[in-house]
Amino acid sequence: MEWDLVWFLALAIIEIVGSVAVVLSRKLVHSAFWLAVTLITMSGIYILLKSEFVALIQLLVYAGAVPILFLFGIVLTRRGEEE
Amino acid sequence: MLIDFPIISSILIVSLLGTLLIYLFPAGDRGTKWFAVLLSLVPLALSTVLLLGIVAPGSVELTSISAGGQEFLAYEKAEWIPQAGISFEFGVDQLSGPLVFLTSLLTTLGMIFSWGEKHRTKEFFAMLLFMQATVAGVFVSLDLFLFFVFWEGGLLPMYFLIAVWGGPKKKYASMKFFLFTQAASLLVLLGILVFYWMSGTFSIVEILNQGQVIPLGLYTDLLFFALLLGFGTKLPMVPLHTWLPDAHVEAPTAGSVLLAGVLLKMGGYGLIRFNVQMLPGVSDGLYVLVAVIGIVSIVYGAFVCLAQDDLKRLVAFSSVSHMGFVTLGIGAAMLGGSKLAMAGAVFQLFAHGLISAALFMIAGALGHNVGTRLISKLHGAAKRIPNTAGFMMVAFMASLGLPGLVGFVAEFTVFLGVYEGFEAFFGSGLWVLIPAVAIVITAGYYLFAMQRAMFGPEEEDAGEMKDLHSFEILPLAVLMFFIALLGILPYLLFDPILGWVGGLV
Amino acid sequence: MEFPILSLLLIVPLIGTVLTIAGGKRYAKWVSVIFALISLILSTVLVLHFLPDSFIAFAPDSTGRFFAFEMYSWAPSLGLNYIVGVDGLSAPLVFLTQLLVLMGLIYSWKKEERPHQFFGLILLIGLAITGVFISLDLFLFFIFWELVLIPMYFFIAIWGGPNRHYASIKFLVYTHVGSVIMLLGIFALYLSSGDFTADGARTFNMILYLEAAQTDPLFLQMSLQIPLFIAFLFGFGVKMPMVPFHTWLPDAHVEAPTAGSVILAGLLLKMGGYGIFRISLGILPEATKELWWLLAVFGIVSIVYAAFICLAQTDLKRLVAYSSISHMGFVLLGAATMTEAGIAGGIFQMFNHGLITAVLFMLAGSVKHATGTREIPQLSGLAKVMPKFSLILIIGFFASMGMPGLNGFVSEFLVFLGTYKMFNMIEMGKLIIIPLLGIIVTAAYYLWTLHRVTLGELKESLKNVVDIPRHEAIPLAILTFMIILFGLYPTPVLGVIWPHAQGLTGLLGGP
Amino acid sequence: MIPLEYELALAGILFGIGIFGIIYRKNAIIVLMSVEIILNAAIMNLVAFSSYAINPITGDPGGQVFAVLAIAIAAGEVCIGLGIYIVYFRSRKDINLEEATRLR
Amino acid sequence: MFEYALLIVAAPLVAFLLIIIFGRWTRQGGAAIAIAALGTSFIVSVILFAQVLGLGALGAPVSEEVFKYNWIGPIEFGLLIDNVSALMMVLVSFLCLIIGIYSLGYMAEDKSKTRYYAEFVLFTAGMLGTVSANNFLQFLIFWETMGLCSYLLIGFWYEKSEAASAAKKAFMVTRVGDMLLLIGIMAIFASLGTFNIVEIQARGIPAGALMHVIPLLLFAGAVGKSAQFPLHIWLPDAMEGPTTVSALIHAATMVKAGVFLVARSFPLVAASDIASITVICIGGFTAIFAASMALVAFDIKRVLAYSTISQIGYMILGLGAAALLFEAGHASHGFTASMYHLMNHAFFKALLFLAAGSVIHAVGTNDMRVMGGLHSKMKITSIAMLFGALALSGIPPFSGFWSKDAILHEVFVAGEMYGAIFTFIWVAGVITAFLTAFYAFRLWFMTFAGKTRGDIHPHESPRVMTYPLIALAVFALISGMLAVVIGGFGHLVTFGGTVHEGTMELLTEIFTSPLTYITLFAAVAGIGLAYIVYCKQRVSSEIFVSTSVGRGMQKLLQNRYYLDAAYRGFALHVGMGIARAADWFDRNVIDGVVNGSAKLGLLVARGSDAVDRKGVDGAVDGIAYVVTGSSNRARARQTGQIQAYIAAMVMGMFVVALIMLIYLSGGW
Repeated sequence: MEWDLVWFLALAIIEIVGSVAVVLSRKLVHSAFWLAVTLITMSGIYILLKSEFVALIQLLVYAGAVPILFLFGIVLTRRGEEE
Repeated sequence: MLIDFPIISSILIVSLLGTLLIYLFPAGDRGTKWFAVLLSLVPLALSTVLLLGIVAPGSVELTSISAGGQEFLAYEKAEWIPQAGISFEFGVDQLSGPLVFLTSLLTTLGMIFSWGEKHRTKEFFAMLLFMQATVAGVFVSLDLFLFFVFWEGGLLPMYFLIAVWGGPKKKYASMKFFLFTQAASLLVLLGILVFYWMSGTFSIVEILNQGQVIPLGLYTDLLFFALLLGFGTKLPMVPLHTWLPDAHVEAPTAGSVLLAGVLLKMGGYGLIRFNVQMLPGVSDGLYVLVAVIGIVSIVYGAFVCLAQDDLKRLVAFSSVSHMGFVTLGIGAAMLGGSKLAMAGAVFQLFAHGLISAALFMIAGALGHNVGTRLISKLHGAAKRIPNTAGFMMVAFMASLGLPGLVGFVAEFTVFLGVYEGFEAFFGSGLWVLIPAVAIVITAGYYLFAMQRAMFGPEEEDAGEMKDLHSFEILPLAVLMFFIALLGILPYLLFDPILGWVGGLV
Repeated sequence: MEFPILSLLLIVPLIGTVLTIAGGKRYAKWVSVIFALISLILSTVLVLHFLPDSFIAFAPDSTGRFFAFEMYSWAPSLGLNYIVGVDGLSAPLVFLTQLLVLMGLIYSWKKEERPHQFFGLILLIGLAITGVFISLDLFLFFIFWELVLIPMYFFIAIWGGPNRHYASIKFLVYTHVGSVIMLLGIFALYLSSGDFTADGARTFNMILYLEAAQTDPLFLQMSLQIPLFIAFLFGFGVKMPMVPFHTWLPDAHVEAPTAGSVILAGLLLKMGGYGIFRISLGILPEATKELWWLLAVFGIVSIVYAAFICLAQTDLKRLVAYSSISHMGFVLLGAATMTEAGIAGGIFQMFNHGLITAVLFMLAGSVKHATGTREIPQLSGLAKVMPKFSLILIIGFFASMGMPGLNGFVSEFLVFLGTYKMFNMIEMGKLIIIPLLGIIVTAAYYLWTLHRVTLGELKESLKNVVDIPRHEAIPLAILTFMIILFGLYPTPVLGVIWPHAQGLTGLLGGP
Repeated sequence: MIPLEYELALAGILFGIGIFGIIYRKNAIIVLMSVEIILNAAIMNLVAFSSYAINPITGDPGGQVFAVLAIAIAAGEVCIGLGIYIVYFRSRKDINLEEATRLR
Repeated sequence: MFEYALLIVAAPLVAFLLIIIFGRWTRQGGAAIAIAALGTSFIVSVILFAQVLGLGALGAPVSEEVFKYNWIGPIEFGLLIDNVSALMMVLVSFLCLIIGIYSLGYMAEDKSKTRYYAEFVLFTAGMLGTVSANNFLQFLIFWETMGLCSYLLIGFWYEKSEAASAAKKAFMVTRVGDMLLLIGIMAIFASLGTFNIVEIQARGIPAGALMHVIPLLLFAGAVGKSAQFPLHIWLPDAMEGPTTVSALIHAATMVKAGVFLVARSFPLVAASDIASITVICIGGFTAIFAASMALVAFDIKRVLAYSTISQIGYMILGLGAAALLFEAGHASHGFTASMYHLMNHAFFKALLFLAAGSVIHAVGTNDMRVMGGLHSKMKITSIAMLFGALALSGIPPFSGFWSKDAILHEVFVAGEMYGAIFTFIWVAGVITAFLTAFYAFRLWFMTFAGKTRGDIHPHESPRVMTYPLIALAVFALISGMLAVVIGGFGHLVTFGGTVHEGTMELLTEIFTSPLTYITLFAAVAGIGLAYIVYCKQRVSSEIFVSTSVGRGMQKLLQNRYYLDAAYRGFALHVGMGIARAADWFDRNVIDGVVNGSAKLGLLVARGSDAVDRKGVDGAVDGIAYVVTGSSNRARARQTGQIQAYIAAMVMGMFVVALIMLIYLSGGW
């Protein structure tokens, strides 16, 4: 068994669980967090694919900026008591 | 005396012109009737000449043309629709000549009889004249198309006679009459189409000259059958007769006279001209069918008569019965090659024309003068209306085939021929016993009617009854004269017919 | 005679239309009648040419098929020309058109609602229909064909009855769908026309098609002929109309004003029949030989089915409308026979039906004017108060019924003659019974109607009814006279038609 | 070496989850997040294909270039999307998508 | 050479026309014309008869056909003059003349005399034409003419409903026989190609079934006309007519036409043993059957009517026996005897009827129970009637004796040859003779003897009525003896011409035969019984009905063996039943089919209308509806929800992907 594959499967499981959690989370903040997890995991997969540059960009731009943006959005569109 | 004069077209033209001319009279003008009757004498005179030319060739000579071994007299031909090969082609022979005469005669007599008609007199007489033209046209046409034109044309005046001058159920009756006979006409049309297609011509003369136009086989049989239905409806034969009683009951007297006197004859004429003359040699089974239909019509019609109360209805059904003799005669003649049967059938056409006309006149007169035609309401009327009773007696006797009157000659010769024919075909002529039963039944219903209507004690509270007017007696007397004359001297007409039949059977 | 008579037949009504509409209400009827009369005279002259030993003769075209031939280039690059001419098929119809237009005008003499437009449109529609009959260029043909729809639409939409919007839209859309499918056929013809023209150029010239069909019936592939045939049949069938594409007709008739109905039934329907004979039979003979049964089946179904429906109608106009469908079935059946008699009968039936149905629609209009209703159950015993009306009704009904001595009989008889012959060829002669059946049903509904309308007790409400006025009686009398005339002496028309029928029969030569 | 099929399968699963999220959730922000997941799945495809391209050593850099571009655009898209939401929220006080039927 | 014979038939025919045209303007309603014509006929007949006899040279039959003319085609008409027809013509014209004269008195009060005389002379013409016809068709024509006149005359007083229905009954019943006769005649024509009687007699029917059928059919005609069992029922009812008519038509002449028919077709009957035996049986049975019914009748004319039937039964019986014997090679004595009886019966039965008429004229009723004791008041009538009764009973030297005896003798001979059955019939004949004598004198005694029972005021009839009675009475006395005097009736009428006897041989033969005495004894016994019961009244007539058998018998007889009721029931129930059924069938079934198909047509019409409105038009409207409707529905789908759009988009994507997948994978 190759280690690459083991890593990949592990990352893939996290990825899937994470994205499912994004979709199903009751609270928006949890979703945002799970989104971050997903995006970070994704950069791991990019590394496994030998695309280190992309992985870096993913980590910086996507995993870094996007969840933050979401959090802003969540805060800004929040009504009295958020579900 | 050679007559080289377009007699036939003159008959038709005079009648048709007369129809139009009558319309020029102001409504309610007394001259209308005179004009119509006098005008109708012209066709009558011309048809008498025709008749003379046929029954007494020595006295009057007519131009003739030979067709398939037979001769047509007073032959005329003129183009009409040349594209389709349709022309005005006229001629008469021993079959049609007497019928033309009968048509003219009954028209004149019917007009005289209707002298008292008050409702739309002008149109009434016009219709009678028109009827005369169309019916005579059927008999004289030697072009199939023309034949059909007149055939259908004959429906029109009759339809109006019933629909306008008819009794309470006139709508139903006239509709039924029209549709029934229209349906029959379609079968006739079909037959005409077949003839045209097979022979390439509409001319009866040419078709007869071509001999066996239609190759024998199933097809011919079907054609025969279709034509039988077509003409049989007009005849009428059981079970296609049901329009007749209704039509008669509702029709005015003159209408009934013409209906029974000549319109039915169109069916018989068609049967003989088409089914026999132009379509020889079909399966024997069909001739058996014709004969059986004849027998059924005779017996069935007679039985139904027995149960009638309305005199007109009775006479109507007796027509069904008597026209059965025509069918029977034709069937038997074709089965066993009996000339007498065929000649008898032809003669019956003429005889029944005279007799039924008289019968309907009497029934009509009862309706006008007494106010009822119901036998059960007339009892003991003879005392009050002796003339009516007397004429009724003679007419009944003629109709029930009393020897010495014209009906007997026809029925007897048919029976005789049927005996001959059945003997030749079935091996025994005694089958004739079956239709002969009708002789007894016929006597039964007439005598029963006579007894209940005219004899017996006088009804105390019977309303006023008027006897025949003189204008009613005259036509009846003329009819009686012919009935007796041809009963006593039948050879005047019968022998020419027999001679003609000789070339046919 | 070198004289652009056909062009005049188009120009005169056009001027008439313009002048009538421009002339205003006061002069409308006189102006329009005068122009219609001129057209009628011109068309009479035209028909005279075809009579044997006529003193009037028009120049034929190069093939000798068409007379009073005119041809002007229009768009040569597209093979588009202005070609007009008449032959035995179109001449009677042209005459009929002018006749009915004039009769329709006279009948509508007392029109009060926008008379100038009404009369103008009648002239215009006459022009368009004449154009259909005389144009020998497929494109021109189609232009006129479509042109007919417009005035007709306005007729119904402006002067129609209560349900006119539905009816007019239905009419327009329905027939337009038919036209469009036909247009596809025309284009297909045009596109494949390069194969047989001498110089290989595409053309709309109908004469060339007819000639090609004459010399080589297979000038179009069968794989093309058959769809073309069906496309044209659909176009013509809707117009004709044949069951089951007929439902626009009753609605259109019921709502249309009388003159509109007269023209609609008398002329518009004939366009379909004309197309069948001219294009389906004349240009696509091989397809016809294959698919004649389609015509026959549609014809027979139309005859019988519509006749039955008539029996159930209570509206006099609706009844006549359905009877039109039934009688136009004879045209189809006649065409299907591919025999001289059948084809001549079919063409003659168009002419006769034009006369008869015009009379019947006029009568339906008259009875509405006189009594205020066309509902048969509400009419009774009219013979007493409306003798003239009743007499003409009787003649009209009997003519329509096919009573010998009146013109309808001659054509129906000829159709039957041909049908029988053709059925016989395929050994099904007995089938002729089916269309014959239609005649009985026809007789039934007419007689029944006759009974109910003219005979019987006069209703209280109808006591004060007056007979038809003179302006209605005149056209009725003229048409009735022609019905009787052509019934007794059909040769003048039949003689014109017959050679054409012979030509078509020679081309088709049976199934 | 991870087989390409595994990559594609993962990408497909993510895509499906994303679609599910778009359709299922009513909250506009979660929808936007789902969109991000879908985009991720797509970008992963790009990267995967590029690394398995004709040259097994270097791969095809084109895919990685597009991936980077896509990431950049996705980030921008989120910005814009959230901006719209905010504007929308200001006018409607709600960003529940079921209520947002004015497109109709 | 007999051309003038045409005058015999023509005279009454001409008279008929003259009477119906001018009769109403002449006195006595044309009676003078009638009498003149009848007289002419009679005189010419006598001349003819004399000439025929003169030529015949005692017995050799003369036959000649005169005055032929073509009726139609192959059918010729003419007169056949031979011994039989000449004799019949004399007989008929004589009786007609006598009764015509009698009518002058009898009918003097009637209003419709013109009609009476017209019908009367027409009948005469018919009867004369029948007997002189040279062919069966002509025979049938005149035969039917008689039938018509019979009908008209029975129904002369048509305002009596009994008369009207009796007339109808007579015509109908005879019509049944006529129909069969017609068929028989046709069958003859079909097998021999001719109607000519002479030719038919000469050639005979070729062997085969028809050989038996034809004579039977002809005989059926005779049965109808001569009122033989089972078609006898009309004759008693026919007495509703004037008595003169009863005398002439229903006793003396017309009913004999049946006998005459059998005589004319004698060789045909003889050729078939079946036919001969049938004739004998019918004749014998009718004789005793009718006589039995005469026993209980109280209507004076009905008694005579039954008597007539019975006597004609004798004649038929004689002819049948003669036919049987003739075929076996014997001389045709029976033929002669029958014709002999025909003649005698004509005289005495006419006499009886006219006498009865005279009585009825006098007392105004037919019912014998109210008569009695008339002898003193109407001597001439009484004595004339006594002569008639004696003749009827067969008491020598009255005429009936001679001929009846000859017939019974012939039957006995047949019985000797053919066994018990004929002997039985002979015994029946003898019993009939007894019954005849009994009822004849029952009638006479009840009418003329004893005391008047009812309230009646009789007086003797006028001379115009009594003179004919006297004349006929004379004939009743002498007509039998005359034949004996000239050496047997065989000199006048035979068939085959082999009967030659002298007067003395004849008398010897008759009065030496024990058979004669048996018959005579029966007759005398009958008279004696009648004398005891009805004249002296030593024994009450109640004695006959004292036992239950007697009562039953009486009831049976008074109800005429229930045959009338049976026929009536048959006609009413079976005939009218069929008629009603046929009428019902016509009105309901045949017409029902017609009307039903009309309704069906209308139904189809409504149906197609509905289909057209809903179906075909619906399809058109439907297309429009589908277009607008589907766009409406599609619009409803556009919720404006982005998610929905996306969902749809995804679905679409799936579909596209699927298609691409399939496509790329190269098909399924």
